[in-house]
Amino acid sequence: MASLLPLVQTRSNTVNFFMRRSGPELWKTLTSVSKSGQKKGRRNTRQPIRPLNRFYRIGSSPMKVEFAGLNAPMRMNQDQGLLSIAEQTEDEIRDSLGGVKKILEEKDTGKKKRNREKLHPMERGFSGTQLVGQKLGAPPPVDGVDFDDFETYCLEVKRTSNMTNVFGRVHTMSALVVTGNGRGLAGYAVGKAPIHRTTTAIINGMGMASRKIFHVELHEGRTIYQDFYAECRNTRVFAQRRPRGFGLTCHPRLIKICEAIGIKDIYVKVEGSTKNYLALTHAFVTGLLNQETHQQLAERKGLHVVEMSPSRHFLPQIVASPISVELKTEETLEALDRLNLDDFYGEGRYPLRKPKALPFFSNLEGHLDARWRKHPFRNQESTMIRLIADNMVPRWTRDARAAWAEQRNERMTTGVEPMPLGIGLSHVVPKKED
Amino acid sequence: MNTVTIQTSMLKLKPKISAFTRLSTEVRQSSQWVKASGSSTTDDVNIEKLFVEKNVQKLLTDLTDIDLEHKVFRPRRTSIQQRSHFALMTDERLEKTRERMREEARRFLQFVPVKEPRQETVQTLAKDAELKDFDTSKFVFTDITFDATDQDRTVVVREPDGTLRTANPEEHDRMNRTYYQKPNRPVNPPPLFSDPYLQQALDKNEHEFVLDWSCWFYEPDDPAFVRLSQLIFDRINETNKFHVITSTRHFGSFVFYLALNDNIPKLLNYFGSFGRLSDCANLIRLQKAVKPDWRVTIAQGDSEEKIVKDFIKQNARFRDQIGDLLNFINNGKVKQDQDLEKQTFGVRERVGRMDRRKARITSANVRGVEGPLAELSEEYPVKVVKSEGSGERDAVEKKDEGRGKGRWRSRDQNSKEDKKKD
Amino acid sequence: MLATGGSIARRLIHSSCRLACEGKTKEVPSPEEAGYAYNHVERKKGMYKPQHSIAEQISYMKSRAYAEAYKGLPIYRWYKRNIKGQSKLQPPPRLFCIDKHGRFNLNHACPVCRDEYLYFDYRNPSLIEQFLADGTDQPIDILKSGLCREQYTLLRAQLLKAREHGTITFGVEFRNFDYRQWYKSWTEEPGKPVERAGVRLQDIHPDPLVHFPTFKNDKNNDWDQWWIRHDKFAKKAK
Amino acid sequence: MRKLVIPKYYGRPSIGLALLGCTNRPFYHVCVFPDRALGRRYEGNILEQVGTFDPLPNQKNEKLVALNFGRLKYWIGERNAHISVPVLELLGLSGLFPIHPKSFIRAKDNRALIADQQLKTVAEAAEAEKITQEQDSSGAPSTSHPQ
Repeated sequence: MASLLPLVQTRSNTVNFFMRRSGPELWKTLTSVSKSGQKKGRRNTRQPIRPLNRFYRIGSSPMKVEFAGLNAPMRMNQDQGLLSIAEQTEDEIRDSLGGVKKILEEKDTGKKKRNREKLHPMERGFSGTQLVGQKLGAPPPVDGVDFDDFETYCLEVKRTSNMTNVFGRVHTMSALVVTGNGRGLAGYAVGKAPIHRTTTAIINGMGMASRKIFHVELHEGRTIYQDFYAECRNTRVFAQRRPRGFGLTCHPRLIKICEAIGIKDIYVKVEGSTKNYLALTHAFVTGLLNQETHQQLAERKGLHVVEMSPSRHFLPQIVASPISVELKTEETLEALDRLNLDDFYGEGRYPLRKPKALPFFSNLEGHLDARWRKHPFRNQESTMIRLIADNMVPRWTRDARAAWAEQRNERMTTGVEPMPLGIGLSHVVPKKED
Repeated sequence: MNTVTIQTSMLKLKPKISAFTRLSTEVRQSSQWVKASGSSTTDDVNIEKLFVEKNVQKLLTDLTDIDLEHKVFRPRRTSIQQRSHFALMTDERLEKTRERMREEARRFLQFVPVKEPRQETVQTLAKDAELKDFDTSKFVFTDITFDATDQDRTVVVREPDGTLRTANPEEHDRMNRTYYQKPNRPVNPPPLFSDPYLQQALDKNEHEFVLDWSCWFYEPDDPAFVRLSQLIFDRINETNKFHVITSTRHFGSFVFYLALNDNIPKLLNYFGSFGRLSDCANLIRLQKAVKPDWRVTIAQGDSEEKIVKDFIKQNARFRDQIGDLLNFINNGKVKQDQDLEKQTFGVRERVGRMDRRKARITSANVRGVEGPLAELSEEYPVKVVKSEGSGERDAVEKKDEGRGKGRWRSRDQNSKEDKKKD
Repeated sequence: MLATGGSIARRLIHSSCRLACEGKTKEVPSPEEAGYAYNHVERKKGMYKPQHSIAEQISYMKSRAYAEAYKGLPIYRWYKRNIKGQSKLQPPPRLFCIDKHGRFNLNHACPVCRDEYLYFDYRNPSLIEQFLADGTDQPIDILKSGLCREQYTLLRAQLLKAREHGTITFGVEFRNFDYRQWYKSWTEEPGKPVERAGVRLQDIHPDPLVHFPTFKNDKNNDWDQWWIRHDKFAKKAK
Repeated sequence: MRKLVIPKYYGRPSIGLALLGCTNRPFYHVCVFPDRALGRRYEGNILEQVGTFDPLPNQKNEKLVALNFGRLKYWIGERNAHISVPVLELLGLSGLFPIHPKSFIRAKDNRALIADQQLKTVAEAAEAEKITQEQDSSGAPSTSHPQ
C-alpha cells in the first residue's frame, strides 16, 4: 500500500548503506556472471532475481503499525506518537497471514499450463507424458488411398546427431512409426525432422509407413502359423504360437506392433540387444513374412497338413492339402519329411524350456518345518469353495461366517436340531439360573 | 483290564453279509430293467446273463457305429491347456493313424455294464433294545482295510434305537465317495442328476455328458444310476433324439433296454429313415434274441430285407410309428443327410467357439462351386495357376530345406533347388 | 512464517479426516444416503454396489451398452492394475474391492466389481466362460485376470456350481470297466485302459523312427594302423 | 517332560482317540500310541492311524466312523494293544466287540433325560391350559372372547 504523501528526503548525501546502492545494482552482486563464465555455461547457475517489491511494502508487517508519513497521514497535533497500532479484526489477521501464499498461487495458474486431458491407463503409452506408444490415429490418405481403419503407434523418438564441417554437430529427430489395420496389413518406417520437431518427425514417419505396407497371413486371424526364429544385427527374436485368449506376452514395443498387425495371442522371447527398436521390428517382421500358411506348406511339400488338437484327443484332421502339386505317396516321400514339422522352423534352434528351479530353501530344515505346520490346512481352499458353491455362506467374510455359525448355534439351542452329544463330546452343562 | 475275549461276532457276520447281497439278486422275480407294462410275458429273465451273451454283445457292437468326428472325439473341454499340433502326412500314413484312432475309439465305446440294481432292503445284524436312544444320531462304520474294493467294502449302521444293520446302497456308495475321493466325484450327487437341471441339460442335447458323468459318479449296480439311465433312455425315445446317443458307449445299454421292453419301432424308424437296413435287421435279431417268442423265428440265411418285412407283417400295431421305414422299403426314399448334420450340431461341445471353418478347398472342389470362385465358376472355366511369387524365393534365405543345412548354403545349390521345383 | 502456516493447516486437516473415518465405520450410512455406484459414476469409493437379478445381468450382457463398453473382448482385457513396471512382477492381488457392508472400498475396483450388473453366477455361464482358459474348464491365473481374491474365489465357486448344474459341460474322466468284476461268467481280459483327460501327444502319435545315413567325417580311418606307423616313426626319430 | 524312548521296545501299545481339528470343531483319529504313559495327542507320538471318528453329525444326522479292521485286529491280537474306553465303545457299536457297559449307561441316562423333558413339557402344557381357562372364566363376562 503506497504511502499517501510524497516523501521528500531533505538530505541527499546521508551516509546510509541502504541508500548508497539501488535495488537492481544490489541484485547484480548476486547474479552477475563474467563473460568467460557465460561461455562456460554458468549463466543460469546463479539464483534468479526475486521481485521483492511485489510482496513486501516497507513498513507493512503482520501487526498493522501506522507510521506517520509512511503508511499513515502525518498528523498535525503532536500529542500522539509517530507510531500507532491499528486494531485488526479476526479475519483480517487470517487474510494477512496467508497473503503471500495467495499471491504465489495466483501467480502459478498464470503460467501457460498444457491442458492435457487425463488418458486412460491403457492408452497412456510408454511414459505417460510423451507421444511414444500412444495411439496416433490414421495416417493421411495417399493419392486416393485412405487408411481410415488404420492405427499408428510411435515406437521411438530419439535425437540423432551428425558432425558436419559447416554447422558442426547437427541434431535431427528420428521417429520409428508402425501403422496397421489390425487384420494383417501393417507398415513401419523411420521419419526424420530437424531438431525439436518431434511431431513433424512422427508425421513424416506416418507418411512413409503408409507407403511401405506388407501383408501377414495370420492363423485363425489371431496368431502366427509356426514358431519362428529371426535375427537382425544383434537382436534375436524367438516367437511361438499360443492358443486363443493367451494374450500378448512379449517386448512392450512388440506388443504395439502386434496390435497394429492384429496378432492377439503370441509369446516372443527377445535376446541380444532389446533397446534397438528398429532392429527388433525388422527381425520380427522378417520372421512374420517368412511364415507359411498351411496351404503354401502343403503346396511346397506335396503332403496333407494335418491338425491334431488336444480337445479332440489329438484326432488328425486335414487342414490343407496340395492343389496344384500332386500328393506324394509313402514311397516317393523323402526321409526328411517324416520328421517332426516343428523342428524345421527354428534354424536348428529349439525354444529353451528350462524346468522351474526349486528355490534354494526347498529342503532346508526351516522350510520343511513350515510345510509340516501348513500340512493340516491344505484342504481349506477347496472347503471354502465347496461351502460357497453349496451357498452355505453368501461371501467368505468373517461376518457372514459368524452369522452362519450363529444361526446354526441358535437352531440347536432352541431345539430345532438335536444338540450333538455322545462319545468324544463334552457334556452340555445347562446354565445355572441363579 | 480283563483280557477282552475277542468275540468275532463281526468276523462271523462279515462273510455272511457279502453272501446276502449277492444271493438276493437271483431270487427277484421281475428285474428293474423290464417295465411290467410293456412286456407281454412276465417270466423271470436274467438280464445280466442275457447281456453278457456272445451274440447279444456282437449285435450291440454292430449296432453302435463309430463316428470319430462328431461323437467319440468331439471337441471337449480338457483340464490342461495345450497347443494343437500340426504334422505332414501322406494318405497312407493318415489312414493308418485314423485306423489306430478308430481302434482306440472302439475301446472308448466299451459298454456300461447293465446290472440288476442292488437290494434296497437291509439286513439287521444285531438288535440291542437296551441301547435305545444311546445317541441322537446314527453311527456309520466303514471298513477302510487296504485290500477292500469299492464293491465289497462293508459299511454298517448303528441306529439310535440300537439295531445294527448293513447300509443301504445309497449310504454304501456315499461312504465310498467320502473316504475314497476321485476328481469330479463329490460326496452328494450333483443336482444335474435330479430333475429341473436334468431336463434343462437334456433340452441342450447334452445326454452323452450327463450319462458319462453318471457312469463315472455312480456304480453300475446302483439303484439311483439304474433309475437315472432309464429315465434318460425313455426321454430320448420319446423325443426321437437318437442322433444324440448313437456311437457313444451308452448306445449298447440303450438299445438293450429298448429291446427288453420291446418299444423299438421308433429306433427302427430312425434307422429306416437313413436307409440302414443292416442295422434294422440287427435290431430285430436283437429283439428276437432278447424275447425268444417261438412263433416267429429267424432262419439263418434270411436276407435283411426279408427279416424286416416279416417283422413289419407280424407287428402290425407298430405300423403308424415306422412311417419312414415303410416308405424307404416301398419306394426307397431316404431322408436327406443334412438334417443329421443339423441335429448333431446341438451336440457339439460349446468349447470356446464353434469351428465355423468353411468347407476346405481341396483339389477336388477348387474348380467347383464350393471353391474360391463360387458362382463365377459356372460361367467361366476355372484355371489353377501357381502365383509366380511363391514359385522361386527371392534372395532372402529360404526356409531351411535340405538336411542340417543352416543359412550358409552355397548360392548355386539354392538356384538348383528352385529349378527342380518349377 | 510461510512454513508454520502450512504445517498448522496440514495438522488441522489430518486430525479432522481421522475423526471422520472413525466416525464412518461406526455408523454405516444406508445405501440411499451413501448412494449407489452406477456404471457412469467415476468415483465409487464409499458408495454401495447395486443389486441386480440374474435376468437383468443376462439381458445386460446382450445389450448394446455392454457391446460398446467391452467391444467384444473379455471384460478383463479392459482393466489394467495401477502398478509400476511389468505385469510379470505384479504385487499380490488385493483382497476385496467391496467391504463387508457392500460398499466400494476404493475408486477403481476390479473388472467384475466395478460393473454394477456383473457378478459370477452359475445360471449365466457366458460370464464365467470369459475367465476360463480356452478349451479347458480351468480359470485363468488370478494375476492375469486382474480380479481381487474374493471375486476369484466366487469365480471358482460358481464354476464348480455351474459344472454340477450342467450349465458348463466338461470332459468327464473315462471309466474303464473290468467286466469280470461285474459278471461272474465273463472271462475275457479287459483291454488296455483308455484315458481321456491329461493325455499327451507322444502317447498317441509317437514320433516315427527315421533312419538316416550316418554322416561320419573320419570314414575308413583305421586308428590302430595309425599308431603302428607312429611308433615306427618315433623309434626312428630317437 | 516327555521321556525319550524307543517305541519298539517300550511298554504296551494303546489304541485311543487323538483329538485333531480346531476349537469348536473336534475331529478324532483312532490311532495307536506307543504307551499310555507317553501322552496322546502329540502327532509325533502316533505309531499308526487305524481310523477316524467325526463326533459331530453331518447333514443326514450321521456320525461317520472309519475303522481299518485288518490293522486293528493285528494290533489287538498280535501286539496285545490296550484299548481306550471310547474306542471300546465304538468297536462295541460297530459289532466287532460286545457292547461296552458305558454305552448302556449312556443310553439309560439319555432315556431318563428324555423322560423328564417330556414330563416338563406335559406339565407346562397343563399350566398353560389352566391359565387360559382362568382367563376364560374371569375374562368372559367383561371382555370379548379372545380369538
